[in-house]
Amino acid sequence: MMTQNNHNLLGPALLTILLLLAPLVIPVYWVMLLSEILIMGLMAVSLNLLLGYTGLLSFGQGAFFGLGAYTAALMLQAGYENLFLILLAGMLVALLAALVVGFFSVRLDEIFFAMITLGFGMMFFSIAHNWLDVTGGSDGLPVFNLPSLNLFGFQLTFYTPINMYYLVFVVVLIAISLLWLIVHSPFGLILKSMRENKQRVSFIGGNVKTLRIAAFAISGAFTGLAGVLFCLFNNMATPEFMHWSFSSKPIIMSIIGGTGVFLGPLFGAGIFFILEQIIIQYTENWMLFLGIILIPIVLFFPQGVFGTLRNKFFKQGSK
Amino acid sequence: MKKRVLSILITLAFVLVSVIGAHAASTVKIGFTYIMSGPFSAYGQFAKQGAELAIEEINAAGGINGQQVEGFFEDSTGKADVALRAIRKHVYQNKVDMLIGLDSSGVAKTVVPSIEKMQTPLIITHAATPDVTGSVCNKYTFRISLNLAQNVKAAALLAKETGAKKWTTVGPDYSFGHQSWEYFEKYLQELNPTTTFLPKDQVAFPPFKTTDFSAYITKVMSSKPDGVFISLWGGNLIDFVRQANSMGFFNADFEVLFSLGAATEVLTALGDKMPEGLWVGTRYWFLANDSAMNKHFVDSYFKKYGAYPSYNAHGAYSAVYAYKAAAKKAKSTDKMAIVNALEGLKIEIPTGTIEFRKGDHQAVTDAHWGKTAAAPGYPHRILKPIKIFKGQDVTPAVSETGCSLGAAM
Amino acid sequence: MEFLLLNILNGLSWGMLLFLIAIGLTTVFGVMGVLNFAHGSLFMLGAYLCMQSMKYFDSFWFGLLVGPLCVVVIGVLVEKYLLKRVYDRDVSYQLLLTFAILLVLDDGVRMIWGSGYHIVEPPAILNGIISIAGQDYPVYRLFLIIIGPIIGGLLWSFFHFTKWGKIIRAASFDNIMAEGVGINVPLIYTSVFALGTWLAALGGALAAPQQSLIPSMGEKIIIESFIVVVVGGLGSFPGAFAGALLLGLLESFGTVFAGRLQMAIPYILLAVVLLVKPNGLFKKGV
Amino acid sequence: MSRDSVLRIENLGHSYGKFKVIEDISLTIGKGEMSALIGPNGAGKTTFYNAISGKFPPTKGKVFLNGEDITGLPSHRVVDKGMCRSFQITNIFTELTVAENVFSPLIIQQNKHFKLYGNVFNDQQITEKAMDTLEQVGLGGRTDQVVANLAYGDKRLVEMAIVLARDPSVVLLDEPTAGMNPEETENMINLIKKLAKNSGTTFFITEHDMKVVFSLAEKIYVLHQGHLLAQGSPEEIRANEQVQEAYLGRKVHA
Repeated sequence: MMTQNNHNLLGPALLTILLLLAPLVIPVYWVMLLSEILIMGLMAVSLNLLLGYTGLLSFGQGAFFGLGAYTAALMLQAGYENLFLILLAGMLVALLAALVVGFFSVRLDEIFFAMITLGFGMMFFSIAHNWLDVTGGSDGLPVFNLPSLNLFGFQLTFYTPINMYYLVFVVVLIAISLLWLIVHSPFGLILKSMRENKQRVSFIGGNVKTLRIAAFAISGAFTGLAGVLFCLFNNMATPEFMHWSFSSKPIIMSIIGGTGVFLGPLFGAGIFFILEQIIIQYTENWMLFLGIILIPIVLFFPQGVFGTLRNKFFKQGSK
Repeated sequence: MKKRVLSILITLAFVLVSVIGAHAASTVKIGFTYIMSGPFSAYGQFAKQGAELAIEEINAAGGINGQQVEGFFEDSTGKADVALRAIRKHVYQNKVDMLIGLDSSGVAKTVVPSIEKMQTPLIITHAATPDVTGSVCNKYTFRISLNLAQNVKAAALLAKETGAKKWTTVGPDYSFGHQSWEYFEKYLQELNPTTTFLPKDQVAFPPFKTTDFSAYITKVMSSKPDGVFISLWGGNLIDFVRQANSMGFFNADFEVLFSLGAATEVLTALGDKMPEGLWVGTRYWFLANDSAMNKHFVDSYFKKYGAYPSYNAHGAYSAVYAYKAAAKKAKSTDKMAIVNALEGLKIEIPTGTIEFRKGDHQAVTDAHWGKTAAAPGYPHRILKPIKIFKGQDVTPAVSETGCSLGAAM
Repeated sequence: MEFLLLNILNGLSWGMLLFLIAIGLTTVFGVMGVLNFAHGSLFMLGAYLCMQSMKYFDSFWFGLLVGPLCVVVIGVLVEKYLLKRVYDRDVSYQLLLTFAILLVLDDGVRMIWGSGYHIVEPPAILNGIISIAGQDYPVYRLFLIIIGPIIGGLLWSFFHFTKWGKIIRAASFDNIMAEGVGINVPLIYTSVFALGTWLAALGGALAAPQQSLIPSMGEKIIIESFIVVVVGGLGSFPGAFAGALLLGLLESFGTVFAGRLQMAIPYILLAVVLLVKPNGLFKKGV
Repeated sequence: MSRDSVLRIENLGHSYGKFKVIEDISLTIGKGEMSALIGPNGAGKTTFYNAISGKFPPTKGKVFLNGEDITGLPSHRVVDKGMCRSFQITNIFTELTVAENVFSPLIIQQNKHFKLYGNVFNDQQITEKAMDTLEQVGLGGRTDQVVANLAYGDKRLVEMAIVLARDPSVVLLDEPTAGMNPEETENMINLIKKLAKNSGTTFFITEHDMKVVFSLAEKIYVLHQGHLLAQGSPEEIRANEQVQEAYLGRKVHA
């Protein structure tokens, strides 16, 4: 009889509990770093909906991240302080932009897709960099107030690192759960089918273009959500978020962690940040050492660090 | 019984010693955040050298309020989010008492709100945007270096003297370049209402990553101005000067002002390829004054690093001394006490005597300009003659800055 | 009128530099199917090693000759020990690996030569100014405009008239077939990568008298040459030529007409071409 | 024109620039018919298939499916209208399991491809139908295997299952036995026969293996240099001198 791949939820549950309790035991700075890992992890998991599941390498995710951040910054500047409104607006703006970019980009494949998304991303970057009146130009927008949350009469603010961490944690947990649902839904299976063989999808009646646009838009929306969180966490929105070099971060993280595993990119984000912190501790030439460490990761971990280790220890003999 | 008393005594002694020891070993911690890697790491290196020299001197002289100083250096990479992470590390992990640093204007402008939340004083030593002591100023943020408005005000005064009527600009295509030009227009217009400025679409703003300036050089030359105000810096400036030189730019019949032309890293790289007789400005010039303090700084810096101190080295060096002075004034290194002590603090630094204005926390400091000249004994151009614009003449009134520090208090 | 001419010359000289970088990139892609992110770093190394070798004989021509050859040695090592292992991997892995190599090279150069700016003097014979339509114009730029087509022409002849060139072209169309008819494909890959490296490094050495040397100087040029290569058609030799000139001229005239949009010019060109001709202006074929 | 024709093609032509790959092809296939298209390499068989199945629009002519004009529709719309095809080179989802391969067409058929939640494995409609389809092609016991690990013949069966999953009224099979060993070929022939008999589906195959063609087809179309050279029952084709000359030669008599 047909059996689905056993989704072992023990690991994710354990991880959730660990993340929930982490602030109680680790120092404040690491709590903040963990917030950043979660935010970038969300960006990477969103990107991986394209890279790992749909087989599209987007080099323009920074644009949607930045749009989320700018939306949040501008709303806060205008006095909107409703947390949900800001989160949703950031997602929506990113979603709309991704629909437009996706509409033009998805008919291309591989490196052409990467290049056209890079081009579109850099156009957004150019706009943010030059539209002084709205985006603050190259300096970006500083953010002074944070939204608050009225929870059963309690006014919850996020000015302390711990409160901010839990805000990030909850939003990322929900977002990643939603992405998990999507990846395992019928739509998710069609995405994987497109990754394997887009011609075949079209010859079983799937409209590859609309399906890909949908995937691109969803990925963009969640990337935008990560951008909103990043803006709240750092109190800023800057054009740098839209630059291609920022877009390359989630790609690096996904590959380090493993694009074939749902949570791989999240682990990739963690590995990336921790590696960086450790290297910086010892040398100013962290770029050199990051490069030296990345090379064997690419060469010897074909499914990413997390993916390869998982396959080695848990899935032996499945193939 | 006796044994027990003894052991208690010994334990007590240990506790006492360790408490005293801990107290004696406690240091004053300063967190420095500069660009330590990537294309602009030279600036971070200069700053680090300046800071380390100051710390060494201060420690040799007994430290700050009797405590030794410990410096922590973190890499901003020139990106706002990374810089903020570095600052967080200083505040939460290294537990510093004081923050010093920041090269990029964009970084400075966007991390400032977080500085206020972390309630740790910061002295900015390089970033020039008027906004950090203007529209986004806050109680914890100070700046010791010359800001854009001050530098450009001096340029405008100089421009007026040249008598040139029609001005244009070449500036990097980001906020710094555009703001420099806006301030220049504003100040020069005030000083000499008959001056004209080329409209925005006729001036040259090469993108920051430009390496080939020929098209811009052509553009400026063909617009036939009387004066060109140039706010390029670093590698852009070096490339521009060399290409402009080979295209006859400096032989043309117009005045040229380089607002950041007297930076040592630029002059050193260019050597004798820097034309003589050009007006160049800077935030600090190592030959600009003969004070004992400046002499001492230049000599000991040269002795230690084999080079003349750049403005960024000077900024970091001076900021450490400013902190020392504030701690002395406050008789404490408590963060709030330092903030209060820094407000209105008057102190001599190598470039001259400065004062952190209460109203916006900007240091009122002199602006230096000069003409490039060859000089025996120097591997690069020096400034001759030097023109010093007094701090009070070039610093805009607090009311003009947009800072509402006083009002909020 | 003179203004038009000068902008054309400016566009051409920048375009020719882009062209040299882009043909290396596009040939490597055409034959090996690898988009080399570190290509810009090889360009940067070319400039630094040219500067370094000039120190021994104080001659730019010596630097131009020796510098790029030293980079080729590094390129061959990179190909033989690293790149080789990712030929059949996904494009994202190739990009990440070459990105890691970029990090190592850029930071390595920074460790050796420091983070400050360096400059290289053009040879005396090219250091002058020539009067064109009443405007002074540097001779070195004209030299760049001329050297581009010369090298391009030599390469074209190499690919079309020599046995090796023909073999490489065959391999670029179908490496399995090439292997079948007894061509040593690994050797071809190594030599093609060496050629690409040499072209990048030569571009760097030629650019050195024009722009200040810093470790990150390859970053701008790599993105622009990616754009040139994609716009021209991946793996296409004439495409790289056309793309480079197009971008060079657009950027040159953009400074006059585009205003604040100039920063976006390369990306607008990229998007427009990909939307109209998804495979670039020219078909593959070195 | 017979009323229960399923696929009707009128004056179909396709050219690249001036080069005409196929020209002026007209044929009508009746419901439940088992027909075959043969022709030497380069005769234009694949171009013909591509032009009618929506890979690219033909430059000339019309295609009607169940009386409806489907000319130039993109492939996914052609599939929606009821025509599904296989490819000469196996065209499946390699890294997915056998079951997942068959889920995809079913998800699309049931219009659930934009459904963002819920697990397909819990969808009874889909799993039952998938199981049926797989049983039909004889892969019922291997649903959990990753397709990449299957033998070549089984991969072709997976493609067959994918093609059949949406209950198409016309199935185009492009060289269904290409690359198979004799035993696999035999199985495939039997399978196609069985399917045709049980489901009443219309099959239209191209094949280079004459043995397969003559053992399956009720009606044969011969394509030669882009033109339809002849059509008729296997016997008629066997007897057709033009065909023998152009293509079949001694092969038939062997």
